[in-house]
Amino acid sequence: MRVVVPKETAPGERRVALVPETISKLAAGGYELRVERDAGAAAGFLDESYAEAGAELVERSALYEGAQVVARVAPPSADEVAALASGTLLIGFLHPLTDPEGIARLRERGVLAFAMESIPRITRAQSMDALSSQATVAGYKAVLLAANSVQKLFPMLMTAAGTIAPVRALVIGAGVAGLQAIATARRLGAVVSAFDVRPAVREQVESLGASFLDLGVTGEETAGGYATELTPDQQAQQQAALEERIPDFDVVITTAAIPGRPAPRLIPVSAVERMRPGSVIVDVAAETGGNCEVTVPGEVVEHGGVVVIGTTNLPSLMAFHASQLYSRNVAALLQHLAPGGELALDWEDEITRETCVTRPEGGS
Amino acid sequence: MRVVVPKETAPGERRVALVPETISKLAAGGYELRVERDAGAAAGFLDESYAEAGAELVERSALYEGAQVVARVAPPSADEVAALASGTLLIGFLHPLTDPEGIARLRERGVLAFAMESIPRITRAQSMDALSSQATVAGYKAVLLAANSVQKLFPMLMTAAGTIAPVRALVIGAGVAGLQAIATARRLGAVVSAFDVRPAVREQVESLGASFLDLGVTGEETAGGYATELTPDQQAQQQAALEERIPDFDVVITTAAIPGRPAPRLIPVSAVERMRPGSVIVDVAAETGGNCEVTVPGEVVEHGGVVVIGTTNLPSLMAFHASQLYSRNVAALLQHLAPGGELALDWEDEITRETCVTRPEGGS
Amino acid sequence: MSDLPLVVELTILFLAAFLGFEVISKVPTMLHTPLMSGANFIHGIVIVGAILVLGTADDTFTKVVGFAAMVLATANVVGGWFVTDRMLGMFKRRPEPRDEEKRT
Amino acid sequence: MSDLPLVVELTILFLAAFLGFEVISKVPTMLHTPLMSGANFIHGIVIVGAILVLGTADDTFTKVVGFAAMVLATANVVGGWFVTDRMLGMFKRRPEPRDEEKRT
Amino acid sequence: MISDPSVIGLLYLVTIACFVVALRFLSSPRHARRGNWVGGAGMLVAIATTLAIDGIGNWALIVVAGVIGTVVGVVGARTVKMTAMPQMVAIFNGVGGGAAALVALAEWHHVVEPGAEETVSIVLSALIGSVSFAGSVVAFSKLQELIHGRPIVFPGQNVLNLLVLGGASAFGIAAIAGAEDEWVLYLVIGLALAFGVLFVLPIGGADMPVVISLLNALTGLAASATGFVLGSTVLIVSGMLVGAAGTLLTLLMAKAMNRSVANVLFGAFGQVQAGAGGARADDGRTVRATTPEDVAVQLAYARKVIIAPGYGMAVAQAQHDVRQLADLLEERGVEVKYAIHPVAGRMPGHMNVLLAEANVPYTQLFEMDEINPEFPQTDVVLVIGANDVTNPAARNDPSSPIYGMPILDVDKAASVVVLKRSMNPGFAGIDNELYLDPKTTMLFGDAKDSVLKLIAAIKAL
Amino acid sequence: MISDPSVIGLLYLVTIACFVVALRFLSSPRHARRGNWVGGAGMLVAIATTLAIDGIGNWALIVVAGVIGTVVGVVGARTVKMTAMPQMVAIFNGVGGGAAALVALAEWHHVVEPGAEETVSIVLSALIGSVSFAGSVVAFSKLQELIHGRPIVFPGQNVLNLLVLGGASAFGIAAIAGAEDEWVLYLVIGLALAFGVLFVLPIGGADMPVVISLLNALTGLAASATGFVLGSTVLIVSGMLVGAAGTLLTLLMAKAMNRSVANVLFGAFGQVQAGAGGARADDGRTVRATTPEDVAVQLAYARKVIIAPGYGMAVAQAQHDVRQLADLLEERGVEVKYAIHPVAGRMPGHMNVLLAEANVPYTQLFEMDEINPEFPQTDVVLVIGANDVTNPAARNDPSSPIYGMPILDVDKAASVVVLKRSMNPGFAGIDNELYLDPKTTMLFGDAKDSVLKLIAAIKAL
Ligand SMILES: NC(=O)c1ccc[n+]([C@@H]2O[C@H](COP(=O)([O-])OP(=O)(O)OC[C@H]3O[C@@H](n4cnc5c(N)ncnc54)[C@H](OP(=O)(O)O)[C@@H]3O)[C@@H](O)[C@H]2O)c1
Ligand SMILES: NC(=O)c1ccc[n+]([C@@H]2O[C@H](COP(=O)([O-])OP(=O)(O)OC[C@H]3O[C@@H](n4cnc5c(N)ncnc54)[C@H](OP(=O)(O)O)[C@@H]3O)[C@@H](O)[C@H]2O)c1
Ligand SMILES: NC(=O)c1ccc[n+]([C@@H]2O[C@H](COP(=O)([O-])OP(=O)(O)OC[C@H]3O[C@@H](n4cnc5c(N)ncnc54)[C@H](O)[C@@H]3O)[C@@H](O)[C@H]2O)c1
Ligand SMILES: NC(=O)c1ccc[n+]([C@@H]2O[C@H](COP(=O)([O-])OP(=O)(O)OC[C@H]3O[C@@H](n4cnc5c(N)ncnc54)[C@H](O)[C@@H]3O)[C@@H](O)[C@H]2O)c1
Repeated sequence: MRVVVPKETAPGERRVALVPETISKLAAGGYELRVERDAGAAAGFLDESYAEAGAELVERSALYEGAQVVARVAPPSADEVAALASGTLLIGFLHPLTDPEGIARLRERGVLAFAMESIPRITRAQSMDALSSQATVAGYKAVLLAANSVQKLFPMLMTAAGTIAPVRALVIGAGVAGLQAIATARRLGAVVSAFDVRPAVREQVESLGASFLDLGVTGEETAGGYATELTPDQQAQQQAALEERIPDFDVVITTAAIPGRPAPRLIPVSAVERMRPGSVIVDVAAETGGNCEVTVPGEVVEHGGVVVIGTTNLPSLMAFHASQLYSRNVAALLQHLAPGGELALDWEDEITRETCVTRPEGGS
Repeated sequence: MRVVVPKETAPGERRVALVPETISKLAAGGYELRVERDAGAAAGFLDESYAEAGAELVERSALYEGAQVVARVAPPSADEVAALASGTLLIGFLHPLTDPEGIARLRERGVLAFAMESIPRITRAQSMDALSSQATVAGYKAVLLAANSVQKLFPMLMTAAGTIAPVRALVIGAGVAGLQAIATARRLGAVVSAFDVRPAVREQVESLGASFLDLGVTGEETAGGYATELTPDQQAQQQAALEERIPDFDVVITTAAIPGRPAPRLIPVSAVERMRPGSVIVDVAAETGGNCEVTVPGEVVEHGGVVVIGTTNLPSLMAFHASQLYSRNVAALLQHLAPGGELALDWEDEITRETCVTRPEGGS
Repeated sequence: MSDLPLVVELTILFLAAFLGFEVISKVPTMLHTPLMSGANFIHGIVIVGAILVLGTADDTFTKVVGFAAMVLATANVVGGWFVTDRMLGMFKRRPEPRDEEKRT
Repeated sequence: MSDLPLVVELTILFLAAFLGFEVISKVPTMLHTPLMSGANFIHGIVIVGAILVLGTADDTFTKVVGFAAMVLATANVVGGWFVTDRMLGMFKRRPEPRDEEKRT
Repeated sequence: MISDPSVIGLLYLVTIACFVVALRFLSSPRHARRGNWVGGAGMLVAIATTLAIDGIGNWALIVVAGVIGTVVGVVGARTVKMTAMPQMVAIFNGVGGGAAALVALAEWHHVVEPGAEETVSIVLSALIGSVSFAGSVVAFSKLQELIHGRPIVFPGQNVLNLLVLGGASAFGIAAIAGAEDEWVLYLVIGLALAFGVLFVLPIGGADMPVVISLLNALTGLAASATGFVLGSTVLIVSGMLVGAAGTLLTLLMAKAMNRSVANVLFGAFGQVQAGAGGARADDGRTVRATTPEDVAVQLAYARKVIIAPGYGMAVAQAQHDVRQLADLLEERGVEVKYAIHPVAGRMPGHMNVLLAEANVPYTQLFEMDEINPEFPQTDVVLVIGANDVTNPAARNDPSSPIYGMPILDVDKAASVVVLKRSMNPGFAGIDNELYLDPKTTMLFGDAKDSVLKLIAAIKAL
Repeated sequence: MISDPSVIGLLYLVTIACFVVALRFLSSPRHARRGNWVGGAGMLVAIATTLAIDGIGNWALIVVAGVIGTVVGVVGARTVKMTAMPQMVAIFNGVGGGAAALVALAEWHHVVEPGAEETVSIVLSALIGSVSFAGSVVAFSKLQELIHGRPIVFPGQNVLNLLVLGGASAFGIAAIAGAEDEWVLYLVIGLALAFGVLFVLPIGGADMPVVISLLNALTGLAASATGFVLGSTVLIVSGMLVGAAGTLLTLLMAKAMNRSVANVLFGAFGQVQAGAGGARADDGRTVRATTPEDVAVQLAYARKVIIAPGYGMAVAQAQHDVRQLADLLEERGVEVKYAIHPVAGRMPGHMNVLLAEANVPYTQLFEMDEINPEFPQTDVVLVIGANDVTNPAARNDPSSPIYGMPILDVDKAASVVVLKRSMNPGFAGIDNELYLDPKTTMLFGDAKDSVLKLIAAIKAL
């Protein structure tokens, strides 16, 4: 079974779908691997390492020849889709809920496409859960961005020139990324509070040594562990409570998200304006519109002395480790769908069924 | 006694010499304070806060009128010097060892100038020791820059998508900045080694939970606690040993310095080339030429996939806390030189004597 | 048969009682059962009484009763000791880990 | 004068010795001196001997010796007790901290 | 033949010394075994001395009785399974009580004109010895499942027991008061036997150890009383040592079960309650709760311990204490490793964050795949607030929602100790059959508390 | 008037029980005081009983002697300063030994034909009592500075002591063997007195407590021997209790000083060595070393404790253990704060980094300026590896290189305990006069070890 790994073409995307370490495991397990030249360069993986691991390095032009599986990070461009043979197995982030066009294109082409974001959050699928692995990186990176932008030191220091007070950080949305952000901010010495609408989160926040900020809003938790959207009333209440509390904080990191929906608006402009100049907001949800009204996705803006970081695709900024994690997720899914290099799709299986976004009409 | 605080004019300088908190203490202690408008804005201190603290806010044009004391961060420009009356007391970083021209200018003008970098490192002067306070900030910031540039996560994480190995960091030169860098990198979860030529440092490194990397070179320690320059032989030996060990590390932070001398060259180009792509060197000594041959002061360069950060004036990037600490140092010196607002110079006193770089010919 | 003043016997009794308390006051839970078993063995000392009775018995009744007492007391002593010993088998000191092992 | 078999006295002696060891085996260092002083008081029990000697003395020599013994023994008892008591004065239990105090 | 009472007394003093030392040693894990040997030596001295006393005869009877007793003792003690040890203690205790009662009976018959001291002692010895004998036999039968292990209760039990005991005491007092007819003592013995049976019947199998310990103390007292009858210091002292030690031990055992002695003895009156052993699975396997002291001994004498932390450690914020426990064990020469399951906790790397905070060196942390082959060579696994990640259902039970998840193979270790607060499930909401494994014991309580208790208990060893 | 020996015996048994309980209580900080009262009650029972025995006469003499003894005892015990307590213990111990010797002497004179048991007992009582008496008087004189506190040594001391003791023993054996002349016992007593003096003379003042404890045990033995002479169980038991407890206590005290008893007793022979109390300043003030157990009691019974960490805590990497100690104290209701000096350690914020790593909440950390006013209300300051930042020379001594540096005012607290490894100076290279302050005690050793020991000791309380 020939698996190909293209170099990512999306702007700013430094990750690569499979890293040499995974390649060598797959190569030993019945797969034939072709990697586009320079595919891992931006993440710090050299072509030599790929060759050593057992991949064949090819030019773009020859890449898709005889490809049975394509492993990617971002969705393929229209051109790329056109280059795929019908029935090709495609694995990657495909934005099934937010990019209907792209999906339609794949369907037309007869691609057998599996979206990494659709991996069900069940125990058995944890090793394929790319949303979690990339959110881990994003949560960590968000804190670094904040620490680098804020004019203050995170930890408390008592020195001969007086005492530096610790930074007070607030993490809103304590899912995977939020929890990692809490942990990282605490590591750096900040005093961390966190908030989430799911009631189970309080204990998790405290299990990291942070304190839970009660904004008086509690939402529902779906079977998959996700939050549901708040009612407009609740949303207003949350905004008001936040506006009240937000001036206490030097750093705010927001990660609130509802799958398939635009990010909830949590921080109104008025709240930003109440913050001290020099404070920082990192909006990890920028990609889906942002949790803060001031956020401009992909940009860093200043509003009344407050820096609002809307940088998207944070995992790509830590491409080495992000790729490493993603690569293991992809390999786990591949081995599930085609163990030992033989396609064996079981549509009864929850993972296969839920992750598949398009399949050839008369396909397996 | 009228003390004035100008807005810093040096490029990239965000700090301010006195912050509102210190201003209010001085104002209560017999000083009259004048602060240039917007002087603290870049560091996050608003004009209103200054006004509240008891300072008079003035335009640049009126600033030096009747000024008896000028408190600055960076050395004054030639224009500014010209605006000072003879006998004015000037406090700031004045680069006495490396900027003979600037000092000459002050001497000609008859300024009574005290250089913050010349504060003797004696116990009693610790509260004035701005080199230490700013080095603390620089050491912390250096780690953040490194963490932000490296493609890896600092801490070890064991996740469903495999284990992320911790970053291995090396700190060369474990003075004030170096120790802070060690502490910060350890906080973030890196495995830290450190090296210094002064023998007393090993215990200090270990007291932070890091390990000492023995490069087989030991230098002398002066009475002031500083290192002396190595012999050319020793230097070569150190370079060779480093070249051997450096490929083990993902992050290297160098802070080695000899007062009044260009920074020792520790990392030759050949060593940089042996590092893995994606690794990062932060050269805190860039200002005095850098510890790494690849360093370009003030710039971030890439050499064979290795990022070498030569950003100068790191404390200015954390202007809020850096200013706060510096401000207390300045105030402590001011109160030493002119307690209660009355100039009382005691040339027998070690601090006064050693810190003064120029004084009016026939002066006090 | 007693030839000591009662009060001396009481003194001895009191000292023994206090000593019995003190001597085991720091026993870890793990040893509760073995200690109970060991104490059980020790009260087998009643065998001394059985020997005295049986050894000096002259009528049949006393012989029969003494014989029974002797059997029971011996079973207490012997069984009690072996049960305790088996229980304590698991407290054999484990060998000191060798240095190489510790390092790997 | 002794009217007990020596071996009984030895048994008692042995039990007392063992008990003496066991009973103080967990004393914290802080109490070493007070405990020493308390034990010092207890051996003042030799006063019983002094009373017996003096109370039954009939010749002058015994009276003199007994008198001296009585004086010394009484001093041991009385002085020993008061010294111990003063030393232990510092172990008065401190009052429980009040809740408000703890919180501030 | 010894006839000098001083020599006899001195030899008996050796016995007493041996017994005191034996008890002392038996209460320390390091010397326990030696303690039993010292006690044995003391016993041999006592027996040899007694046999050598001038005037002892009936040698044939003595030898035959001794041989029978020895055979019974050796065979009983040797052939029984380790798990049946408690009932062996019970029965050997019972025969001791019986022997004391019989000696008293013989003396009653024998002594021509007993003084008050003798009569009191004889009555006490007969009474206590009989209660101990009958009670022990019932305890034995229950544990050996000759009769049902569950508490046997019936209305009026209380009153009946009191009546029987009262009767025994009344006749005893009559005997002391001068009723010299033999049957008075028979009545005392008969009623005491009945009381022994009645007294133990209502007590459940799980509480038996406490009861056996109490009966053991009673036998000691009976032996001591026999000593008064015979004027034998060695009996007085040895019996009393056991009486006192046994009483304290009874209190300690009840305390270790978090019960009072009264609750153990009389708990069943009025109301049948669940065994203290804890929850019971449908198939009869039970969850076994343990105490910090027991776990401490297990850990301290282990060669290799693996710590498997989970979300519960995070909730309890026990990481610093866990590290301290590990350090303590390492100091004692135990090899300690941490097994980190990839999804332990509630976020990727949750355990890493916490253990790094507690300064656990990275080199002690092992990923699941690395550590799983090591469990079979591990003496004790300490599961600290982990649940799902140790659930064998993930391997065995295709219908389980976690089927297919790789888990830490803690069940392959020699023994497993689980620290959690209750039998509640973890994230996945499913039961964990690991807890029913006979190798597993549960240390219930907040993980931080439990770990602190473990540290204290190990230090006290 | 009592004549029934059983009643007397029972009353004495009460005394014995009281003494046992007294010793037990005296070894627990919580009950110590009650222990002394129980002991006192027992003593009263014994005295009253003895006075009531049939045949006791010479009332006038008894009363006069009793009054004299009481006055001496009360006045001595009441008027002496707290710091002079040890010498009071010594002298009251000595008189007890003297009493025992005198009783023996009286019996020697009195008993017409003493048996072997009596003679042995009399000789032992006289010998031991005399040694104890003379030794105690010397110990008292040394401590009271009636004679010089330093070890008094001279060549041949060893040989002389052996000769004297040998002589005393030889005459004792002679007495036992049948030399019934009175002077034999006088010789024994005389030589024993001489030995007592010689034995204590070479021992330095700092070691005196161990010696006094040994003499105390000896007096117990003398009393016990007197018991054999008089056939008095209460004397035998009480004396032996003290003999055994005193012996163990002597061992424990020596151990607490990190010395062996032999080293204490014979250390001075051959070589004059420095007092064990530690370094001695020129002006006679000494550094006092302490033990973890003592500090534990101080801490556990304190109301407010401030921890002042320094570079030594960092070097020892003791931060986790320090936090644990603080937690432990807080659990016991002690208020604990950390005093962070701005330049403690070797880099700005050094203590913050470490304490944050150990998860000490920021709210427990106090800057120097905040905490300095709190020291006067603080019971104990625990200085953990800090030196320069606590050096009062910075305030008092203009010639000191650190003069003018603001310091933590730990010397204003009620007591200060310093944890460091030696008397070595810190960064500034200067001596710290805090260590000579009478309020200060030093707990020498690696900070981590010491803190761990403190934790264990507090838990054991
Ligand atoms: N790591 C991740 O990224 C991630 C993310 C989401 C979900 N998950 C899921 O989370 C689970 C993790 O497994 P796990 O074994 O770590 O945790 P778990 O299965 O959730 O079990 C935790 C156990 O800890 C006990 N506990 C809670 N608080 C405690 C306390 N204070 N003291 C002592 N025990 C306490 C609880 O029992 P008691 O209540 O009886 O004390 C509970 O059974 C897996 O099912 C995994 O799929 C993981
Ligand atoms: N904070 C800063 O920025 C900075 C920078 C440079 C210099 N300094 C200077 O450093 C000093 C700091 O004062 P400090 O009180 O923290 O430290 P210090 O005065 O240097 O004293 C530290 C003490 O800790 C003891 N110690 C070392 N290792 C130990 C161990 N393992 N266990 C127990 N004790 C140990 C040492 O005594 P033993 O050897 O007897 O154990 C030493 O006396 C000041 O003089 C300050 O001026 C500070
Ligand atoms: N079973 C598994 O294997 C598994 C694996 C990974 C994650 N999960 C669960 O899934 C959960 C969600 O993970 P995620 O990080 O991908 O979620 P997400 O990215 O969809 O959302 C991030 C967080 O935002 C919160 N949020 C939504 N609306 C909010 C609002 N208005 N205000 C504040 N917070 C709001 C959500 O509750 C969530 O915690 C996790 O917490 C975890 O428990 C389970
Ligand atoms: N007494 C006080 O109050 C006080 C206050 C602050 C600092 N100090 C002392 O001064 C020392 C120096 O402080 P600093 O940070 O300002 O020093 P610095 O900035 O001059 O130098 C930084 C470090 O580089 C090291 N270095 C020099 N050449 C090197 C080489 N070839 N290789 C490796 N390392 C080399 C030096 O040893 C020093 O540790 C501190 O360590 C501290 O002990 C004392």
